[in-house]
Amino acid sequence: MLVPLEQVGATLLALASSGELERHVSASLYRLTCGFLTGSTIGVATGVAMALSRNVHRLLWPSFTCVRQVPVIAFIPLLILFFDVEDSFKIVIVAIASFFPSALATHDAVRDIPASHREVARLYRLPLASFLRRVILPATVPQVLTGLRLGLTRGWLSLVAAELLAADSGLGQMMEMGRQLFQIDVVLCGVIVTGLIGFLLDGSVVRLERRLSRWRTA
Amino acid sequence: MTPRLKPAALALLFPALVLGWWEWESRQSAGHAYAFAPLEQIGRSFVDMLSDGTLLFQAGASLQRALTALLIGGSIGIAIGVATGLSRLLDRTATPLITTLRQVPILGWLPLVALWFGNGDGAKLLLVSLSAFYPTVLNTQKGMQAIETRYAEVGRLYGFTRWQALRLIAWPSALPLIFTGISQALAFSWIATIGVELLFSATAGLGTEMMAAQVAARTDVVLVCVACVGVMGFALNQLFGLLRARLLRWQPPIRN
Amino acid sequence: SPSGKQADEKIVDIAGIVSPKDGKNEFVGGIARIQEDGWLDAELAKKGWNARWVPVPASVGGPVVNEGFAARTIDMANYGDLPSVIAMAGGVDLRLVVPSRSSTNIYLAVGKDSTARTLRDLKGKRIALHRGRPWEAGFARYVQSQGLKLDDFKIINVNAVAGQAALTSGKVDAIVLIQAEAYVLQDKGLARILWSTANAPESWKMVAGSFARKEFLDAHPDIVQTVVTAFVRQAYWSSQEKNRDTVLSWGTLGGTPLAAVVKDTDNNPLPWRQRFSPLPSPAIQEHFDFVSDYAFRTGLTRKKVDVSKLIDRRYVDQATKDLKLEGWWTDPKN
Amino acid sequence: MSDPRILRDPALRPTSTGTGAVRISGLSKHYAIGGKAMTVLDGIDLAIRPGEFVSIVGPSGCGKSTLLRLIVGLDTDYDGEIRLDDARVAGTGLERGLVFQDHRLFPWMTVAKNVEVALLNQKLPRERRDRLIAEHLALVGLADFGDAYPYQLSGGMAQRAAIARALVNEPKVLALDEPLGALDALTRVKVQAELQRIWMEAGTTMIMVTHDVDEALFLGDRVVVMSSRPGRIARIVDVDLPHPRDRASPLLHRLKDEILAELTREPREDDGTLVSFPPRIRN
Amino acid sequence: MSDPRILRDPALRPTSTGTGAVRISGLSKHYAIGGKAMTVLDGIDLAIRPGEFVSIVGPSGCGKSTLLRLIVGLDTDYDGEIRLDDARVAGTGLERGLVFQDHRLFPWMTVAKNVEVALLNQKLPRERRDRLIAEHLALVGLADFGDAYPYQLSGGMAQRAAIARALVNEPKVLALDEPLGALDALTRVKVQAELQRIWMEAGTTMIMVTHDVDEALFLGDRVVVMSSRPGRIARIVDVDLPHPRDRASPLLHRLKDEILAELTREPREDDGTLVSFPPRIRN
Ligand SMILES: Nc1ncnc2c1ncn2[C@@H]1O[C@H](COP(=O)(O)OP(=O)(O)OP(=O)(O)O)[C@@H](O)[C@H]1O
Ligand SMILES: Nc1ncnc2c1ncn2[C@@H]1O[C@H](COP(=O)(O)OP(=O)(O)OP(=O)(O)O)[C@@H](O)[C@H]1O
Ligand SMILES: [Mg+2]
Ligand SMILES: [Mg+2]
Repeated sequence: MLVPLEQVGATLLALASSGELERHVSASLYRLTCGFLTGSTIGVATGVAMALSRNVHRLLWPSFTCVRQVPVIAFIPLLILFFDVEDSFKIVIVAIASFFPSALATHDAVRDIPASHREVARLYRLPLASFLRRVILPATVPQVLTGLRLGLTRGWLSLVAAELLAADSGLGQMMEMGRQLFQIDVVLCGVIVTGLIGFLLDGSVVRLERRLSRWRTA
Repeated sequence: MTPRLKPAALALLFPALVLGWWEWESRQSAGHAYAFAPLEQIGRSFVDMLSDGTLLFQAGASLQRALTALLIGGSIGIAIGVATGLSRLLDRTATPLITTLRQVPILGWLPLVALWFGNGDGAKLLLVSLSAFYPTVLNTQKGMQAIETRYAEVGRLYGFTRWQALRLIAWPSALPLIFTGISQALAFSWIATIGVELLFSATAGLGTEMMAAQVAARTDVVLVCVACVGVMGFALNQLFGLLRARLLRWQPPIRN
Repeated sequence: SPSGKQADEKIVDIAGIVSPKDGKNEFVGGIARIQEDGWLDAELAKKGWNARWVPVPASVGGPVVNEGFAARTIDMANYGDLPSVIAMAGGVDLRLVVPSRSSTNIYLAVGKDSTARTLRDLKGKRIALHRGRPWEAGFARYVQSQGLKLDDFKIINVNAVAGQAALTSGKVDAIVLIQAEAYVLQDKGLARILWSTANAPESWKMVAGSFARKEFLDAHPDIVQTVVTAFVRQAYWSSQEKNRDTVLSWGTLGGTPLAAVVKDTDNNPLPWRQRFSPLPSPAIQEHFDFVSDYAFRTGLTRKKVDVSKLIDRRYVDQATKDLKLEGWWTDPKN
Repeated sequence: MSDPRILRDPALRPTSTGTGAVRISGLSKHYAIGGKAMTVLDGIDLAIRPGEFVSIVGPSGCGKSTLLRLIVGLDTDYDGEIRLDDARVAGTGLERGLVFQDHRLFPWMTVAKNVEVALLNQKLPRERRDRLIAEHLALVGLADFGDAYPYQLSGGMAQRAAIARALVNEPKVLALDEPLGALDALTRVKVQAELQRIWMEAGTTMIMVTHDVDEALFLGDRVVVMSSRPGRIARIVDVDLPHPRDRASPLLHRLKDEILAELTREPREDDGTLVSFPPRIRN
Repeated sequence: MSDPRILRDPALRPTSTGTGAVRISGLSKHYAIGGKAMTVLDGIDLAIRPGEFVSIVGPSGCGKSTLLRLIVGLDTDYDGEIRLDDARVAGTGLERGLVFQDHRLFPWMTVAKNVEVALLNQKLPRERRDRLIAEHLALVGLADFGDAYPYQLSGGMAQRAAIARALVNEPKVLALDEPLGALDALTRVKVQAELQRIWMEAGTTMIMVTHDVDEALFLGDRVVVMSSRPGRIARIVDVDLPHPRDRASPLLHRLKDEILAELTREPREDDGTLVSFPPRIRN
């Protein structure tokens, strides 16, 4: 059973012209942007720290590996205690969700930098900032960006899940209400719009990557 | 402190701090106790759930689902990643589609999958596999695209067939990234397992248990489940790390 | 549909809400006893049929059942009122073949430190309410009766779990809940019940019952009849005073304390036996009329669902006759 | 087989029999660095007889490696023509081998597996293949290191492993890009002798880039001297001596002085630095 | 500054002034290959005076690179002791530099940026830094290639860029691992002269591994001859000649013969192959 495409089109048009779509999209994007920026920044920093410092690794790695397996939804009751139900709580959820993939990918990328490159940096005792900017960053660009892309996806997913639990707006809420109200065309509109937004977001990450890895031959 | 003890002590420091904070919070007020179940109560629930078999049963069910899906989604992800990493044509055609679909939350698929495939185990497996698929496909693609020209040239020199180039150059050089992908997928499939258990019709699984406990405001049970999910994920990761070290023994050991 | 059954398969799929217990999911509302009892299986077997029970968690009961109905993977289901109206609005024709008068209470609870005494005191305050769920209609009716509108409050759309957390942490001022949940909160000293449907007209309460897919019903009326008879047998068993404690204990599935269950169950003016009556009361029809109207008015459904033919009592009547239970329940019609 | 010493005397050797003739005519190659086009090779003409040993010497950056890459077909973007036995070179082929300047062992394979790489596309029985690998590892003194990974090798050992890989499948034409650069004097002399032995026995056409003029003269039938800015053939020196040669031969000494003189004719700036060495970038 | 020729006469030079003394005592190093332990360096004792130029020669795989890595502190897992000016070496330090055997330029940086890497840890004004980089690129003949990426360089150019990087921050002790291996004869002579000039002017202690015995003798105050299986110091040859030297000096020729004789004393198998070169793996 499938909803006829023209009905999906009509619904999409109706949602768009009534301004409802815009309301949902902008609410979601706002939460996503804030959450993702926070989560991935902290994630990348943590990933680098765990890969570079043996003590940080010892301190965080076991907890990190445990906690990153746990669905964010499990933290919701805790988060509601500390954050406002409206926006900040969802932003925190997105941040947590995008933190883990970014941190893991960064950690692995930094760890996999060939020993020969690290040795040069050690030899010249590069200050941490230069080391990060001139060695770690370029050597890990593709992998870290892959991690960020996954983080974005997971943040997006969790946002939708959070919006399902608590929201008046947002694409997740729109889709969830579509499901509750058995309006599959609305769900499909959500699928199309989220896919499209994701595609555009992802495309910008890919373009960024191309810019940052010009040195690669072939 | 002996040098041997130090790593273990450091590893435990963080959890210990969290636990301490937890206990303190749980004593703040009844409202806090609602979210921060006292440690002692969590412990008791843990013992109960362990002794009546709940925990093992539910965890087993989830584990089986997650791993099956990891196997399915992961291998398809690697296969497609390899294919798109190697063929520019495939990359141009398939990647945008994958990227677009990747952004649609499971929740979006849920009604459609339910309508098309029903609410059974198959549908659940499909969605979890999908979540394991994305990280592997992405990382594999990246790995395949990062093949160094220097090595590709050696393959050309010795007249490697496409298959040989794939097996002997592209695959091993992409392997570290593929491992990263699988390890991401491991977490994703765990999370998705819990997610679908929660959003689909009920079957055994930690997700179901967790949701039910949440509905019944049994924060202690939720936390036992959370801890169980975390620890199992950790254990899987460790196992996986051993495999990785074995397959990547050509890399010089990392000295910090 | 790929995983739907083959046309020649003689299986009736019946969905029911489940709660976990001892590591397994258990059906609520007596289905577990029907399974245990074995009568239904035996009767179906005589006709060469089988019953397949589809477990559905409470949190997603409505959508999952509706999707199953639409995909023809579910033939009959025990679930709530608003979702069935939504299903019909979506083009799935249903019949309520076993109504139940053991209707569900709706509660409005405020934080323990709240000074609010009446709904008016909450004007402009934040109320946690999961939109699109069955209890929305009942609560809306209450609000309406007080001369207010939902817009007079700041409605925070969260599910019950998140809502309870929000209430205990003071992030919302009040919450709309159903069944024993409100008493659980109140007994823990986290909330105070401000209002409930305890003393409200019967038609305000939530209604659950057994629904059958019209298509299936037309194709296999005899099978539906057998299932209905099993449900009526079950209702008869439950309605006996000697089984009261067992029935109450079903409410504690999923860990709800018995005390809270008892308090919620006591909020019913009907005598114990009548609560299980499968005979449709005018209140039920009135309830569905309101729900259908409310759903359309608030945009939950795109068209107004005609619920005048929803209730089909023929099967229940046949069952009471077959089971020789005429007169056990007073027929509200009379 | 007749006395290789006689066979290898260029004067006595028939030039048209056998295969492995390389004919380069009017070859030019350009690169772009930062948007600026740079001519690396300019009008190279060179005819190499089957089974000949040609040494190439020239200043750093004059295009020697580039020339070898073009000959083996790794790079097909050039002007002019390269022919192998009259067929135009249009890609790599198993009949042409190359020892890279950097060893290019696959880091994920053991040394033995790295050598096996060159044999993968020949249908050989497993035992024969294994024997060939073992023999060639022994030949370069790595018999004990078949199971080591490249990161566990010293620089010279890695280079020797790369030589084993290039020799094991006996190409008709073998290009060697400073193959002995990282070897100590003694090992070098030994590997030179081995190279020469294989060359004489298998009749391989060899083209070797080296910085060691002695080595170029000791091994080469001819020595091609290149100049840079852009890379051109400055001179071709015939070494009319039978193989194996006596390193102390006065002819070799004379030729060495000639070649060094040719190499130092390189224009240079007055400030004493080396700015003039690499080819200049032209806009 | 007084006449460097006199200053550099080892007999005249005061040994205790200045800094950059390296004292190695009882140094041993083990590696594991495939689970088997292998002794790479065994009981190395060597005291290097501040400002001395020590050349190291030895067969491939005897542990020369390993020794340099230990001296600069890249590897701290060894037995015995290494002291720099009486402080125990416990890691890398800017006062010790190294030119790696493989060039190790960062592929994502231009040549100029690669050289800048060595200066990042020093607070220098930007103009001064840029000037230093430009000077050192010119020194090694890469003035025009500051903006090129490593893959755009020839092998010798990459090696020269690595030398520029090692020289630019003027370490007290500079270890060089076959720095001139990929350079043609002429460039080599020029870079040798530059190295010598810098050494004489800056008073750097230099430790250079080379396979060219002539080079070792031309530059070194002393030449350390190593033997393999396991790596040991076979002999230390003093070169009692002031700098810069005359390559044709009879003393150098005599010493060269001595060193070559020492190097060829290496035990060898009878089958003519080189199996005995690398250290044997011991269980
Ligand atoms: N991929 C490339 N892109 C741009 N320029 C290149 C590239 N490869 C080589 N070059 C340039 O081509 C010129 C010749 O390089 P080549 O490697 O052939 O020199 P070479 O004679 O082998 O030198 P060496 O003896 O130092 O190895 C150099 O100036 C180099 O900068
Ligand atoms: N990371 C490592 N793991 C195991 N063995 C190693 C490692 N690095 C070097 N070796 C071994 O140590 C020995 C000495 O290596 P080293 O690189 O010091 O030799 P070398 O004297 O510099 O030789 P060359 O002149 O060929 O560069 C070699 O036998 C090599 O196999
Ligand atoms: Mg070259
Ligand atoms: Mg070395």
